Amino acid sequence: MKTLDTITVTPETVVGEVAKLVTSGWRMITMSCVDLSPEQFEVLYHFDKELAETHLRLTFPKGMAIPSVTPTLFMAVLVENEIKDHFGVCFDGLPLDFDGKLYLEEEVKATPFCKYSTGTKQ
Amino acid sequence: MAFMTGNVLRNLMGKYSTRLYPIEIRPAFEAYRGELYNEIEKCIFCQSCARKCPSQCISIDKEAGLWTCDPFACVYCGICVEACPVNCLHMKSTHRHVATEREMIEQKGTPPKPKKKAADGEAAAPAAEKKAKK
Amino acid sequence: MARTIIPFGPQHPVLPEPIHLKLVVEDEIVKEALPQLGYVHRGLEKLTEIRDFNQMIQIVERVCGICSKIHAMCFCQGVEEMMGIEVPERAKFLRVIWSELHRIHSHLLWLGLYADAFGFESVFMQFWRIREKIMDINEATAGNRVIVSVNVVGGTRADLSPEQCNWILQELDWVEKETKRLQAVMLDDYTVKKRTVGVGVLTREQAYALGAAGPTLRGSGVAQDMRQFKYAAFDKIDFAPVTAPDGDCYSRGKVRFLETLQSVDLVRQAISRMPQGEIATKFKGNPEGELVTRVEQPRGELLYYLKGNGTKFLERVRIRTPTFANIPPLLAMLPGCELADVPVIALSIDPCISCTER
Amino acid sequence: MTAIILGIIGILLAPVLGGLIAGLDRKVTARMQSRFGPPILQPFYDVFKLFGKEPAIVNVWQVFCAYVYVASAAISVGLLFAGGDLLLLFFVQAVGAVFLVFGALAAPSPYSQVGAHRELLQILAYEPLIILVFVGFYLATGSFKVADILAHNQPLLLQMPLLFLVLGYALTIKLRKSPFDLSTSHHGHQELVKGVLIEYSGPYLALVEVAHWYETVLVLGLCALFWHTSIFGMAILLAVTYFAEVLLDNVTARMTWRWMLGYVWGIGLAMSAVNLVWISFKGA
Repeated sequence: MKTLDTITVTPETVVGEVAKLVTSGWRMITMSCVDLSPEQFEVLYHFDKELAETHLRLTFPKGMAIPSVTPTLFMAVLVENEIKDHFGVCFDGLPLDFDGKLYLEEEVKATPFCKYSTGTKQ
Repeated sequence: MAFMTGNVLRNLMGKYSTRLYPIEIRPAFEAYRGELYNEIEKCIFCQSCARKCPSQCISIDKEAGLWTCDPFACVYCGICVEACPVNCLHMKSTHRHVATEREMIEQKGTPPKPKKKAADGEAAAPAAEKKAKK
Repeated sequence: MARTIIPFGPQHPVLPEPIHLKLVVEDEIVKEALPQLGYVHRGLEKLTEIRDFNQMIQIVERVCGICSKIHAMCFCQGVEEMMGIEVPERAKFLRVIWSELHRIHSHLLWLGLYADAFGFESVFMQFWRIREKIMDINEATAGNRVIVSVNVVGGTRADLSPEQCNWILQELDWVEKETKRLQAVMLDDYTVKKRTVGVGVLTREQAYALGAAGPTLRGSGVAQDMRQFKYAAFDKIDFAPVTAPDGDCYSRGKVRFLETLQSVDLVRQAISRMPQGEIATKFKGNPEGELVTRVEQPRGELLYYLKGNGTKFLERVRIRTPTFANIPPLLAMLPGCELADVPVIALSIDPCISCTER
Repeated sequence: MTAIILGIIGILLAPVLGGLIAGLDRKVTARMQSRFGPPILQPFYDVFKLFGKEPAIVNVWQVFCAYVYVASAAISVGLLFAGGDLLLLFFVQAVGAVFLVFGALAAPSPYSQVGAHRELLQILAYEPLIILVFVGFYLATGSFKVADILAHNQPLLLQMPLLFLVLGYALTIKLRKSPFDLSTSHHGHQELVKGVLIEYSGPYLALVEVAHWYETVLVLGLCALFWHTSIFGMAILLAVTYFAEVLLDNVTARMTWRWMLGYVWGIGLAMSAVNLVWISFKGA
C-alpha cells in the first residue's frame, strides 16, 4: 500500500511550518482537503523544491476554524477559498475572502464535497 | 519589420485551407468513433455495456429486449464497444446527423430465452428484427 | 478619464473561457484587478463517489477540453503506481506520442488566441490552420479530435501501425515547416514586440513565490518542467526545459513557441525509439493508499492527489490544474498595465478556466 | 446646376461603391488568411438585415447622433463629387466624426465610454493631417476647390508624394484597420469588443455602417485627387492604395493609442512639413 511521507502539523504550528519551508526555498504547489470521517477533516499542504516533494498533514475536527496561510503565502488564496466552498472549512484571517461564493451561488448553503455529512457554512 | 507579408501573399496565391462545408465533405477517418449502434440480433442483453459506460448513458430492459442509448449523454469513448462479449456494438465512422428534436437511440431485440423455451423464441425473432431496422 | 470599473468577462470575445475580472481603471491604466470564478464549475472530483476508478479516466479527461489526454495519463499513472502495475514499454511511448501531440495543438491554439489578443488576426488564422493537421492525426489514430480516450489503467487502448507512424512523421514535417514560417512574426516582428516586450512582467522571485506553473514559470527563467521527472517514456527521450529570462508576455510567448517545435522533435524521438510489444497489462484488484502524481500539461504542472480505500471507488481525487496556480501571478501582473494590454496579459498565462474550476 | 446633379449622383452612388469595396476587402482579407470568405455582396446583406431589425436604443441622443453622422458623411461625399470647397468638406465630415463620439458618450457603458475617448484621440490624430493635405492642395494648385484641382494639368502625386503617404495614415485610421483599429474594429475580438459602436444595434447600427461606407468613399476620393488627369491612373492608384491597406491590416498587430499619437503626429507632421516646404520652394 502506497502512503505519502508527510510531516504532521497542528493548527497552532501550521503557519510557522509553512513559513519555515518557504524561507528555505520550497514552493507551495497546492493544498488538498479530504473528508476523513464524520468527525474529521484533513488538509494536506503540498510543497516542492527542485522536483523533490514534501507534504504537511493537518488533521482537525469539523467545525473548527484553522489559521489561514495566505498572509504568509499569497498563492494559497484561491485554494483556501476553494476548500471553503467545497467543504465549508473556515480559515482564520483569510485576506481576500469570497465567503463561499468563489464557485457557488450566493443562495447555495450546502457544502457539496462533504461525503459524510452535509455541513453548512459557518 | 512586417514578417507576415510573405505568408499572406503566399496565401493569396495559394490554395484554400478551408472547405465549403455542406457542399464539400471530407471523407471520414476509418478509426473515428462516431454514432453508436447495436447489431441487436446478436445482442444477448448481458448489460456489460451499461455497467462499464462512464456516462451511464445505456439502459437495458432485459425483459422487453429494449436497448436504449441516450446520445446526449454518450461521450463516444468506445468503452462499451470493447466491453461487449459478443461484439455486437459498433461505432460508425461518421457522426450522428443533426436532429431537430431530442431522440434516443432505441433498438428492440429478443432477449435470449432460457434453454427450454428456445423453440418459441425463434418464431418471434424475425418480427422483432424488422422492428429494429426501422 | 476618471476612475472607472470595467467589467471584463465572463463573456468577452477575447477571453476563450469565462472568467470575470473586475478592473479598476484610471486613464486606461489598470489600478486593481479582482477575479470572480465559478461560471463553469462542475464538481467532477465529486463524481468519484459514484463512478469506479476505470470510469473516472473518461471523467478526468473532461476536466480540460484541450489537454484531455494528459489528464487521463496522470490519473492512470497514479492508479498504476498505487496498484503496482508495470506498464509495457510500448504503451509508455504511445502515451508520450499522444501527450506531445496534445501539447503541440494546445500551444498552436494558444499562439493563435494570443495573436488575436493583440489584434493580429491573420496570424491567428495561420496557427489554427496548422493545428488542424494535429487534430487530423488525433482523429485518424485515436478516434477523436481532442478527447482521444486512449488511456486505460495498465497501458493504452490504441496502437500505432508502422504506416501510421510514417504518416504522422510526414504530417509533422509539414507542421514544423509551417510553424517555422511564423517564427519571425512571433519573435521579431516590430508590432508584436511593441505589444509584448515589457508587458506584464513577473520576476523570477515573484513567479516562484506565487506558485506559477509551466510556461509562466519558465518564462520567468525558472527551468522547471515535470517532464524532468522522467515519467512515461521520458527516461529514454532527450529533453531539456525551454526557458526565457525576462518574465514578460514576450518571454512566455517565446517559451510556448519554442516548446511547440520541441514537442515535434519529441514525437519524432518517441516514434523512432518505440519498441514492439504489448500495449496494456491485465490487472486485478482495487487501488489502495494515497499518493501525489505530477505530469507536465501544456499549461504547466498538473497534480493529482489520489486516495484509495481498497474498493473500486476512490476515496478522494483532487486535481490541481496549472491555471489554478497561475491566477495569483496574473493578479500580480495586471495592476499598472494598460487596458489594451489586459487581454494579452490574461492570455499569456494560457487560462483554461474549465480546468481551474473542474 | 451640374455641380448639384453631380453631388446627388455622388450621394446615391457612394454607398453602393463603399459596400462593394467593403465586400471586396473581406474577400481579399479572407484569401490572405487562406479562407473562402463571404460573398462580395455580404455587407449589403448585413445592412439590409440590420435595417429589418427591431430598434433597441439606449436613449434618443444616440439615434440623433447616428442620423447626424450619416448625413454629414453623405453631404461631404456630395461636396466632393460636386467639386465643392475642400475646407467646407473637411468641417462637414468633422461634425459627423464628432457626433459619432457623442453618440457613444451618450450611453453609460464603460466600453462605449472608453471607445469614445479613443475615437476622439483618433480624430485628434488624423484631422490635422487631413488639413495639412488640403494645404498641400492649395499650395500646389492655388485653390481649395475640387473643381479647380481637377483642372490642374499634371498628377499631384508627383508634387506631393509624402502628403499622399500622410493621407494613407488618415485612410488607415478611417477604415479602422490594424494597427489603428483602436476605438472599434471590424471583428469583435478586441479589448473594447466594439468600442464606440457597442451600444448601437439594429437599424441605427446599419446607419453607422452606411456612414462608414460614405467615409471610405470620401477618403478614397481624396486619394483619387492625387492622379486626377486620367481615369486609368486614378483606378490603379486607388486599387494599389486599398490593397496596401488590406495588406497592412494583415501584417500588423493592433497598437495602443499612446503609440498612435506619438507615431502619427511625429512622422505624419514631419512628412507633411517637408512636403509643404518643398512645394512652396518649387512654386516660388
